[in-house]
Amino acid sequence: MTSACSSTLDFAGSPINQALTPERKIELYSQMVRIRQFESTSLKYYQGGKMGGFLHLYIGQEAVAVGTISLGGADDHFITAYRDHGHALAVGMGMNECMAEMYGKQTGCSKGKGGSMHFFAPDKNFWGGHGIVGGQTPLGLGLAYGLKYLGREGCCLCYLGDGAINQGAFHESLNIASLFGIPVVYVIENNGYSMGTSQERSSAYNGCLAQRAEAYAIEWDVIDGSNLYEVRAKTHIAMERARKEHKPTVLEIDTYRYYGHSVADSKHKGGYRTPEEIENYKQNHDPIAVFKRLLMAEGVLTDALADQIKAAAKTEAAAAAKFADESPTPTIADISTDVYWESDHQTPASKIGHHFFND
Amino acid sequence: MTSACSSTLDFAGSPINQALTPERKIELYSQMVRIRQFESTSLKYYQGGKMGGFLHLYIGQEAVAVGTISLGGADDHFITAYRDHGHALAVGMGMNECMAEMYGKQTGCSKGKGGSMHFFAPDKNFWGGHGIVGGQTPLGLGLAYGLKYLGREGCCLCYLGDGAINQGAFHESLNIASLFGIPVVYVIENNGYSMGTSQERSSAYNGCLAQRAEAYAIEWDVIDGSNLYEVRAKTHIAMERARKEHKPTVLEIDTYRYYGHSVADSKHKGGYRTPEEIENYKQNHDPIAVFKRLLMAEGVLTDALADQIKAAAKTEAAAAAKFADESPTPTIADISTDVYWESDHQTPASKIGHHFFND
Amino acid sequence: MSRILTYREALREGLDEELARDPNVVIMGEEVAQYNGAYKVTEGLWNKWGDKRIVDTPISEAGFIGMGIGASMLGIRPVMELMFWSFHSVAFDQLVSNAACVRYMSGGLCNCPIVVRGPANGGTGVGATHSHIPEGLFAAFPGLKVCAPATPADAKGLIKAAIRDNDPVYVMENTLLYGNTGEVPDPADGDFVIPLGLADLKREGADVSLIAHGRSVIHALAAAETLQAEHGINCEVLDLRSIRPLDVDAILKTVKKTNRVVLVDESKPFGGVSAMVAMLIQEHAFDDLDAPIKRVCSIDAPAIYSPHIEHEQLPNPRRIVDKVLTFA
Amino acid sequence: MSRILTYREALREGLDEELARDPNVVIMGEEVAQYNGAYKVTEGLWNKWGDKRIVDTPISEAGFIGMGIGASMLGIRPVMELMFWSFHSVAFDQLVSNAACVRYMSGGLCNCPIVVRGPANGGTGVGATHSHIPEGLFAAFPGLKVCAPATPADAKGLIKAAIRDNDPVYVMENTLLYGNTGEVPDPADGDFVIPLGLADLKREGADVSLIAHGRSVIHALAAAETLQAEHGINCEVLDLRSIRPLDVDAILKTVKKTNRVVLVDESKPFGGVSAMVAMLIQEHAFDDLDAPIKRVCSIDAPAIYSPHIEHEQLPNPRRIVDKVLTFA
Ligand SMILES: Cc1ncc(C[n+]2csc(CCOP(=O)(O)OP(=O)(O)O)c2C)c(N)n1
Ligand SMILES: Cc1ncc(C[n+]2csc(CCOP(=O)(O)OP(=O)(O)O)c2C)c(N)n1
Ligand SMILES: [Mg+2]
Ligand SMILES: [Mg+2]
Repeated sequence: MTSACSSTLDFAGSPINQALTPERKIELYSQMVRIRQFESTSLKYYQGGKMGGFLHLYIGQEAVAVGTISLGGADDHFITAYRDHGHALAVGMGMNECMAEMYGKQTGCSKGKGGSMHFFAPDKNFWGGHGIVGGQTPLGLGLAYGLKYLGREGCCLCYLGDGAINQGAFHESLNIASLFGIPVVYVIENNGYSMGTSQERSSAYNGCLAQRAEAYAIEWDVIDGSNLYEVRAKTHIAMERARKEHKPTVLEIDTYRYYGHSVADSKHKGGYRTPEEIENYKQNHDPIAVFKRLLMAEGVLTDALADQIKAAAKTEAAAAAKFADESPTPTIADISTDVYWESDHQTPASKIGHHFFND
Repeated sequence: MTSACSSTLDFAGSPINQALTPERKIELYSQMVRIRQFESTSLKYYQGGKMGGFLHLYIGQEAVAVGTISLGGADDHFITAYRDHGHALAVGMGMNECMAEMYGKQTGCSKGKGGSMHFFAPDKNFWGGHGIVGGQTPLGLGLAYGLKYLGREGCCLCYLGDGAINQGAFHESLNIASLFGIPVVYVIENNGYSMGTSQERSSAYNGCLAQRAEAYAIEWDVIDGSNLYEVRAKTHIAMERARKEHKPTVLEIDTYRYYGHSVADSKHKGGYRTPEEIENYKQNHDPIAVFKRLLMAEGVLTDALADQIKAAAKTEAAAAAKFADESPTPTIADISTDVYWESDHQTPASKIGHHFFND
Repeated sequence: MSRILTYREALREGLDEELARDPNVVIMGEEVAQYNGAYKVTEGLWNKWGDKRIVDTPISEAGFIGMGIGASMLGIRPVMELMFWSFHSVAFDQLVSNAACVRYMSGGLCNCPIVVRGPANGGTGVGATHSHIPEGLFAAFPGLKVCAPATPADAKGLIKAAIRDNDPVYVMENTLLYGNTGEVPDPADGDFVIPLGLADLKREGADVSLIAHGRSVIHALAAAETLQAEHGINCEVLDLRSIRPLDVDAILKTVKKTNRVVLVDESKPFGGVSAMVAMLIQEHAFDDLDAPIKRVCSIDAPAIYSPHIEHEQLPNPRRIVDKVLTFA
Repeated sequence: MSRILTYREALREGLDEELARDPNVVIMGEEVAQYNGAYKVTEGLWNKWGDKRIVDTPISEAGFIGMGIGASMLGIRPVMELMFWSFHSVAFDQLVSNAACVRYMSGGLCNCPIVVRGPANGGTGVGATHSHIPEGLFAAFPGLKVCAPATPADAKGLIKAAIRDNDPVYVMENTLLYGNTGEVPDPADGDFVIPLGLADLKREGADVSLIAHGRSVIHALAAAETLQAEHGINCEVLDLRSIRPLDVDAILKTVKKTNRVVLVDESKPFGGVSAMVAMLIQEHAFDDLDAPIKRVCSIDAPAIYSPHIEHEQLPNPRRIVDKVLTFA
């Protein structure tokens, strides 16, 4: 969905995009393709009974994670909700540990303890993967607070859905972010729906969702999420505002999910969304197709290379599924680790008193 | 404090004030005086050790409760925070049951179970008295929802402080109020401080606090709380919008408290507020003095009558203190009533299984 | 005459009957109306009852549960769905400060006839934050009532009792039971309500008492069969059904009969419902116990995701059998 | 050498020492800086340490506690004041889903070295919503640690241990103890830290064990004196100090010595810390008990306001004496 607020400037020409080498552009394109292939493969094996719980696919939204995260430097951090596979791969997590996590294996990024909604890679500045709607928004504030406290010139990108904006904790976070001058950028990934509820049925607002930021004297912008260049150009401004001026921003990135809320959502096609609406997005706003057209026009990408990238991603995802399948499952003993740092590290503190109460 | 947003129209001439008879004007004046005398008396006996817990005085803010509540009809309801004595008297509660409540006596409005922060009179459409900051805001939404559900043409006035606007539950309530078309009027009693924190140190905002309503496409207004006519004129518009159109409003009423946050607050004078600031308000914005001047100019009130009203209020408050003092204290058995409706009414349901677990 | 219904259908039938009975009953929650409910408990109700009675809310649990509580003070009887009971964490103030205390703080002037319902269990591969087990947590607050049905009939009977009750009642359902089937009396045979506070002896036995609630009852029954068949141990299974009010008499009765107790409770072992039941038994039936009361709870860690292992963290028939055998 | 300090001063000294020791320790909360704290625990710290280390927050508990948790993952060590622990209700998700679960759900990749502290008690005439007693509630969540000091020395030693601990620690103080005085070791004599998980035998005795924590310890000690003087009953008083980790060995040791137990616990009786302690005792010291474990808890209702009666709802020396005498 493109928003009325969003314009059609030449984002490819903005300095931050001009600075991209052809190699880097291909890399960004590849990342989007890898996310999509990873997820298609996940879907296949989810349906094959290899995973538990929910599977929230990111397909259709790839330019948001890839575009925004591509702007991250050493001191920029990321945190998101449960629809986290795209962000995880975009920060550089491997398909193996991600797939293995969904398979609930010891080799998973969270040792099979978190599952699809809870991917983490602090070494890559990625702090999850959070299942409680809106719950990540004060945490993202805290990461950004920490950066400022430590005197690092960085920011935190904190993602949330269009439905999540109605959680109180988000508003508390916005007030504090503005009041304290916290370098956090809230990215509303507006895919138009929270489960089966359209944006109109869940939120009251003026103009657009991001405009709620005005209530807290916070800058905001709306972005067409099908265009990776636009995502980068506008997000860069917000990130610089955070890093240099310690000022927060709320960005609303209009996007779309092709699949249901989770795989269990059978009503997403023909129920609360028309097949035409879905088809229109796929045909006219698909972020991978849009970027492909741009890169082909630039002479950076060819059909052959695109096919090769896709095939490689598919192979990589299949290999990840194999890796996950062959990995060992957690043991009963594993249930009891990672509860307390002190216990895991067998510190003196961990040896005083009972920490666990199993009969 | 008068806000920049607030203008100086002739509110006395607005129809809702024109409709006031001289008797009714005297009654409103008397109500403000009664609140102030009630509270002065409370302070005296609080300091005399007659009460427990906190005492949050309303003195300085009287025109807010009296002005807004004077507009209430049979189907209009009220709910507020812990600074609730003014609202309680304004809805028509007696000084006796209010004073006795603070004394922790059986004859208190809440049988001595709630205390100063928890006055209730559902028979007068007054639903408390709530101690958790912001906690009353979804409840007020619910009262208004209930009115609409039951098909009654009424609204709920829900009061909160300038510090309370930063509780998430309030924002959730605003979104729902706008989305569902709920006849609730949120009244921010902006006395400039939340405990020792000034408005500027607790809230980020554009223009004024009430303007946060725009984020939810809700109407808002700012009111000079020292002028009872203005309070009535502007609140009436909001209440009519709620009753007739089922639309919420956020009102910010600028006001001031003469005393500390609670009686325990020793820093309110010379700490976080200058003595000059306090003195200025008392001299130039005291709601009782302002209304007195207006009524004297109108020829409705004389100095003699004003003195008489004050003396009567003082006597009434002293009698209430005597009543409270002489009332019986709750017994140990009283601790265990009013927990469950079913138990209090000895229904069949209350006799099945253990409801209480005292050893 | 009774019919075979799923637990989900039984709940729905209970809701539907109460919607018909009392025009002030209103169902609200995320996706309960147009989407038919995340777990389809409310399927068809919006079609039948329309926008006024079946209300979709934004993802604002504090907001809409607080709204329901406020409305209940005026006489509305909201039945609010938490998509997962785990989301209690974002509406905790409403659940324990407003609902539990408003009657008391007003000296009995305010009533709060609400129901909050939804699934409250682990075992569905959704990780720690979605798998809290809050029966014991809420039962600890005087002013609240809590029940946890294990069968379709109990689900229907208890949801109806909850809706009619004039106090706040929190109904803890279980996603893993929604599809289970069982006999439910025919509405034609009369109004079917199971009072809160009444335990149900789901299996008679002489040797050991298994006391459980919710899905643990099903596990206890399975374990009892194994113990009978393979070890000749005859277990009695008491289903608490209601946690508060609690049928202390039924608990003491089975203890006096068997003199040996295993409590089965999906809660984490620090506290939970079972620590309280143990406290009551040792206090009131001290001399009837031949051995310490034992428990099968969840293994003491946040809920693990891995579908390969999560059922080992929870009580299950094998763990119950093993625990009973330690009496030998 | 030790000095006489108030409980409040002891806490403040502990905070001050840790602020000096580790530049990543930051104190935040409502009114903690410029106002010197609602209960003056942080008095003078803002003057000394300034805006960066002592941070006033808006009345947004979910927001600022979540912020502290996020910052802690990056290595900051926030010590967050809840003006009342009762306000946990508006930050419950942060307290039990983020802090308790983030380490687990990340397979050990995230650490959460936070402290949340503040008064957690009834008895101050502020009514039900401000008088929740949440020790047992939070101890029930694996991943969390909870302590409740009863004396100035314990307050200092435990707050310092809490700040150095790499896991989330919730320190439950008590407004009615802030002014109490007691000996606290001199900093010149070395770093004074009391490890979490270590109970303290506050009084030796032979006849009955009184097991308590927080202010109930003070009541237990007073009751013990009366019982000795007036009834010749010699009570042992064990102060748990830390609820999780819990010193189960010390509990069992005193039970084995006296064979009679009264648990004193300000919690409401359904659950609480004491139901868990009773469960552990009957499980691990079944044969050492000469009588059922008894409890003195708060009377089972929301907290009453009336200053004339509220101390009757709470454990107090008289109620403890009466309970001990029922053993006769
Ligand atoms: C507090 C809370 N309430 C409800 C849910 C259940 N839930 C999970 S995702 C979701 C919809 C969120 O929609 P949105 O924020 O738009 O994100 P999207 O799924 O579109 O990415 C809901 C209701 C939850 N996880 N947490
Ligand atoms: C959730 C919560 N946090 C903190 C408090 C403590 N507290 C009580 S009143 C108050 C200040 C509120 O200020 P404001 O909303 O401006 O109202 P005012 O006192 O000025 O009427 C605070 C921090 C509380 N009662 N509840
Ligand atoms: Mg969405
Ligand atoms: Mg204020």
